[in-house]
Amino acid sequence: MPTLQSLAAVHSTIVLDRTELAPGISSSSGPVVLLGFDAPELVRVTRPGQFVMAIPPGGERASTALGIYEAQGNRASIMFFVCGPRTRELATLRAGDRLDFTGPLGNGFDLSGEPRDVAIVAGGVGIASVLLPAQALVRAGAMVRLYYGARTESLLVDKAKFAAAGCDVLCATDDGSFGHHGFITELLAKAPRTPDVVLACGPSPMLRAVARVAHDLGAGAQLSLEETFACGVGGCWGCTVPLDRASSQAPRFPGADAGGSDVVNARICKEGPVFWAHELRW
Amino acid sequence: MPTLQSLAAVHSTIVLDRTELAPGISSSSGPVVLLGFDAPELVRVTRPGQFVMAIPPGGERASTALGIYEAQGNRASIMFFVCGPRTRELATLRAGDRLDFTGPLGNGFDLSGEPRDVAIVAGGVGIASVLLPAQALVRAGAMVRLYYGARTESLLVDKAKFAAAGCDVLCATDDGSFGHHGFITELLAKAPRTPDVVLACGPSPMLRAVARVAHDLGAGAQLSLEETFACGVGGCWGCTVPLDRASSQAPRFPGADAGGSDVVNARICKEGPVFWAHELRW
Amino acid sequence: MIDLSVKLGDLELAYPTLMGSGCYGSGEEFAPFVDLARIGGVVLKSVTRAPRLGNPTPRLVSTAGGMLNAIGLQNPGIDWYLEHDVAKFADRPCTIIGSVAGFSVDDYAYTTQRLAARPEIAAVEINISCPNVAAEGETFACDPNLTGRVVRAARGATGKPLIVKLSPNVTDIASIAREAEAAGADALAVINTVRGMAIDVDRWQPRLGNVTGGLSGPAIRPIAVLAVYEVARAVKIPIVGQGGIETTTDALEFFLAGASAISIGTANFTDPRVPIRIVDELREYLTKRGLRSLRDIVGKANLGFATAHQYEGDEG
Amino acid sequence: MIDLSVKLGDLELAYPTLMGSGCYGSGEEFAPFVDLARIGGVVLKSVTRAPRLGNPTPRLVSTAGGMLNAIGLQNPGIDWYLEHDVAKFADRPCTIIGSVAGFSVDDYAYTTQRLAARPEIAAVEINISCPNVAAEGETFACDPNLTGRVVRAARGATGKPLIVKLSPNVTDIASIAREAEAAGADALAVINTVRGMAIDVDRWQPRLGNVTGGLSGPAIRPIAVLAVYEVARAVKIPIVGQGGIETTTDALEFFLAGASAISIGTANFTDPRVPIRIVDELREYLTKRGLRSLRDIVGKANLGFATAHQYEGDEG
Ligand SMILES: Cc1cc2nc3c(=O)[nH]c(=O)nc-3n(C[C@H](O)[C@H](O)[C@H](O)COP(=O)(O)OP(=O)(O)OC[C@H]3O[C@@H](n4cnc5c(N)ncnc54)[C@H](O)[C@@H]3O)c2cc1C
Ligand SMILES: Cc1cc2nc3c(=O)[nH]c(=O)nc-3n(C[C@H](O)[C@H](O)[C@H](O)COP(=O)(O)OP(=O)(O)OC[C@H]3O[C@@H](n4cnc5c(N)ncnc54)[C@H](O)[C@@H]3O)c2cc1C
Ligand SMILES: Cc1cc2nc3c(=O)[nH]c(=O)nc-3n(C[C@H](O)[C@H](O)[C@H](O)COP(=O)(O)O)c2cc1C
Ligand SMILES: Cc1cc2nc3c(=O)[nH]c(=O)nc-3n(C[C@H](O)[C@H](O)[C@H](O)COP(=O)(O)O)c2cc1C
Ligand code: FES
Ligand code: FES
Repeated sequence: MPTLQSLAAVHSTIVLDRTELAPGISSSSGPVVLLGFDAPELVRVTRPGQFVMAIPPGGERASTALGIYEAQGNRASIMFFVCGPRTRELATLRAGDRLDFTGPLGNGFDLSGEPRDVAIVAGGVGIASVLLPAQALVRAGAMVRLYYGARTESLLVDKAKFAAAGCDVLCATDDGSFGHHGFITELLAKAPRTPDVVLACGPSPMLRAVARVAHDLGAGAQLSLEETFACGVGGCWGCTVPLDRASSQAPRFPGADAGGSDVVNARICKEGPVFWAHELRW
Repeated sequence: MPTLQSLAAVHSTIVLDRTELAPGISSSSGPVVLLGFDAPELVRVTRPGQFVMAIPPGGERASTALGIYEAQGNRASIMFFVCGPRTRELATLRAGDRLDFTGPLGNGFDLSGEPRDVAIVAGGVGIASVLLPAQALVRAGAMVRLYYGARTESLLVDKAKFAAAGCDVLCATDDGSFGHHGFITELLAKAPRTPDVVLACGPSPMLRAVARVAHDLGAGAQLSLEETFACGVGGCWGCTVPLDRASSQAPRFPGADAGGSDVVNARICKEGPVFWAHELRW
Repeated sequence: MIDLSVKLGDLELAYPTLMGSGCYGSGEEFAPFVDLARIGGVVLKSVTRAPRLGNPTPRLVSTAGGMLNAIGLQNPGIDWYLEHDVAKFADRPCTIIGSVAGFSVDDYAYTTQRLAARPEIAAVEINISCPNVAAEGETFACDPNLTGRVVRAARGATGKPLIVKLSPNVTDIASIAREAEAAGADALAVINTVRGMAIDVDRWQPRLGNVTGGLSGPAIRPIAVLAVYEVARAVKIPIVGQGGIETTTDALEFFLAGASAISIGTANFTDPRVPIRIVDELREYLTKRGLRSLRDIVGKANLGFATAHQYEGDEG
Repeated sequence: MIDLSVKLGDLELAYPTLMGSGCYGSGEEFAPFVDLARIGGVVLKSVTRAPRLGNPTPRLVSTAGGMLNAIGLQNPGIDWYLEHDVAKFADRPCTIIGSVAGFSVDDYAYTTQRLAARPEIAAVEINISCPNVAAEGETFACDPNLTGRVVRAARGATGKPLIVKLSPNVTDIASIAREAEAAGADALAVINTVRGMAIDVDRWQPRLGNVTGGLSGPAIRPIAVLAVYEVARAVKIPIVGQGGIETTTDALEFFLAGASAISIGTANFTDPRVPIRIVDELREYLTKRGLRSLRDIVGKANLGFATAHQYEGDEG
């Protein structure tokens, strides 16, 4: 992935809008909330696939990683699934409230190959990290097909926005309430043509399936990985994934010859969050 | 004090109204908030000087002791000073939200002596525990004078309500911004007549002063003590104050003869929160 | 039909939830808010040989995710306690477990013997780990030999189920647990509070009258879960897990770590409905997974434990 | 003019705030958010003799009022570290303190000697208490003799300021502190993380790849404040207090307990602006009270400490 010289900063912004995109199901599976905020500087420097570390307003909880969903003009947005204390606290924010965060962080998707035919696979709130790449690719004239999977129809949030952005949208739900009844990767496997590249963001099991399917299709896959973060900036080594030492993203580390190893644990927040599937050793 | 056979219960109520009676000064000295809620059952059984243990909505923090301020018809209210995490959480409640608490708890003021001339001394939010006794006494035909002290004028909240209730209201502020410039007990000391009884609620230093002044005036004083509570119902012995073993409120405990002591630590939440000043051994 | 009952040695509990010693009075205090017939049992406030006035106030301080307490074992002493208080416990609709603290091996033997002799008392827990009593009180739980001696003494003083409550303020809790088991404990309560303190930055002095106190509440849960996990691998007797249990998820962490029962203390100060809520939700949890008994999950996240205990065909 | 500088042995810090080892990378990672010239110093991630891949993931779990970590000391080993990384630390605008971990007394001597020899490194902290490495790594800090031996070895390996980081997972931290002081430590870092674990109740398995981890954050603050309080009464060398410091009030608790400097770790994950905010507010706090130096408040809530140290006319 393109390693960006950091344009990150602490941003203190004002919430512009709050929308509940999906209702809550249980306390550990709350609503999906969209927060738009005034952050022209962030919009200016954000690359597709980057994230922010949002600081929960109470000032008592660790900041939490959230993908940058929209970025246009003065407004950027985050979209999150309320599943624990930090997202619950962020969900209390209303228009006019203050939202602080650091970002943009991480390296985004690698679109430098100027792919003409791209398959984007999103699972659940993974959708939050793929709107910007989809828009950028369409703008660049690529044909983009979104494979979008979720537990149930109500969690297939904002699909219209992707159609409007010029994507061809295919959906799947675990319960069959909308689109294909089953896993979204089953649709990807039936792709009419082999895409130039597959971009994916979602839960690990889905990403592993994407890696398999893309390999079978003979396409390269860029996966945006999820892991619990602490610092989000490469300072704590808490968010690693095993990577081939030969990868351009692998942190510099001694090889077996020098007592090291040829598999290196790379920081998802710093070297990632996007990695080439074939370079992962997970 | 009259030991009440417990009429306490867990109450799950709805907030009817929220008023900010005084603005915040600093993060550890936030606004004074008044919350009215629908609790006819509480109103029915509450005696002047009792309190509730309010359960902060988040479900993560210990419940906190708050005096029952108003109690009329189906509406009761609490008034609190936002000074820490729990009161901060309670302050987020709005009309329509749910407020749970246990109560009424503790033994109230002893009005059985049918006093004709009563001095009530309140310091800061201590005011929250003295409206009900003031109203009861006026109703019983007593002459009630309220001595009300606070740091500054803005913290002398709701004094009009006491005047309306038929009290004669005297005020003092530490900064002289309203009424007497100094301690409220300095005004009590200059009382024209010796009241039949003094009722007081506020910070400990004020209560100690009230005890001294009442003693000099030759009046008995009932003090509603403040202490950090945990259970609020007598279960943890965390909120004690040294009391003369001979006091009717002293928990049963062996005397010096039986290896015990003639000073006993009584639970403010259970045996109190109101005690006769002359029985305290603090 | 879901079975939530548990056995701690010969002690049978209808529900796996005990109320922590010192947090729940004798149950009566919470009766207005809770159906005591559904809470399992109450561990009474620790009692000592002689009366104790307890520590100076403040005795409580709230901290991040928990609280500090330094009560100092205020209690009327065993004589007065037996004469005036114990009879009242007879009509409690739940199991009543006595708690004994002391300052010498003999204290424990004496007080345990006298308390356990009473029919109102179903079992005795010895608190050899209360961190609030400045002097010797603490060391029992911090030294394997002392633990062995005091447990043997208490064991000799009663045939009723004996629960030994361990302190987390040690380098190796498993070694202490082994001593307690060898000395005849029927069950272990894991853990008591963690030693801590808070300072008043305005007044430049400790916030507790006793300077130091015991930390409890959610803040110590990870410490307690690990203690249960390690003790469960070291002994075969049942464990009563405790330390920051506030929700059913919290309770499940302890059962999965190897606890046969749990104890709830500080959470009762958050909301007295917590114990009943946990019992109801434990039932749902088992039902959802098609399990019939709590025994089916005890130690299931603790490989070493599970294998050791399966060897005896006993998963609890 | 307020003086916030502190001296730890011969180590001079412009500000009393260090960034905790393993929490702040080498400073560079936080440079976009913080003026490193105002944070005092960074304690680097611990380095070992041989390269280490670290623990399997998950390595982090958030808990009530804190978090668990089990990184497993991932690092490239001292050779590679000296060759590729250390030179970069030269241009940091703040003090850089190396951190050394190991699995034998010789490891500590060897790695400390090689690291301390570099001019980029102002001082060395030895992490004899990292709770994340299953085997021997931990025991050093849990046994007075081992602590003495390892500190003596590190002391012999360098003349630069030597900070020894203590573990709270012991029965008596004061006795360990005395050994470290006697063995030649210039300062003590109190405390490292508290051992704990969390269990995934859906998957019936530990939430950390390493099963157990180290608890940090506000949840452990009362434990850390007490540890500083007790160590301050036991030794005369300066203390770097740490464990859950998030606000200026938190920091003040540590200074008043007897710490000469503080270290901030987990709070940087909450908000990277915390260290600067604390420095600014400490200045206000002293100004409001008409004090001129942090030394005027160190140990002021710790009577035993204050008297002992005043005797030498040294309040720090
Ligand atoms: C690069 C990156 C980008 C991301 N982008 C997004 C995004 O755009 N939108 C989004 O919604 N999320 C995103 N995530 C995920 C998001 O960071 C986390 O969901 C968020 O941190 C949750 O924080 P929390 O405090 O609310 O929940 P936490 O408390 O951190 O975790 C709560 C989760 O843990 C579970 N849990 C807690 N305790 C237990 C237990 N004992 N047993 C079993 N389960 C338990 C809960 O059920 C819940 O699922 C992203 C993550 C990364 C790494
Ligand atoms: C019977 C009774 C009735 C009461 N009635 C009322 C009432 O009607 N209204 C009302 O407002 N209050 C009342 N109180 C007091 C009220 O219970 C407490 O103010 C409340 O519990 C505060 O809770 P909290 O979590 O918000 O603050 P807590 O966190 O419990 O305490 C915060 C307080 O501690 C201070 N503090 C925290 N940490 C430190 C530190 N390190 N150094 C120095 N200071 C520190 C804060 O500045 C703040 O003042 C009553 C108390 C009792 C016993
Ligand atoms: C206020 C208070 C008083 C306590 N008193 C005792 C006691 O007398 N004896 C005892 O063995 N444990 C005592 N404990 C410890 C609790 O029983 C329990 O073991 C500990 O608090 C951890 O559980 P928790 O986090 O659920 O409270 C006390 C705890 C608190 C908070
Ligand atoms: C993710 C993480 C990694 C850590 N790594 C190290 C380490 O390598 N060496 C060390 O001595 N301490 C390490 N620590 C401990 C911290 O330096 C600090 O002592 C501890 O977290 C308590 O302070 P805090 O609550 O402010 O974080 C680590 C802590 C965390 C949270
Ligand atoms: S979260 Fe700290 S290195 Fe990635
Ligand atoms: S707060 Fe528990 S006894 Fe008063």
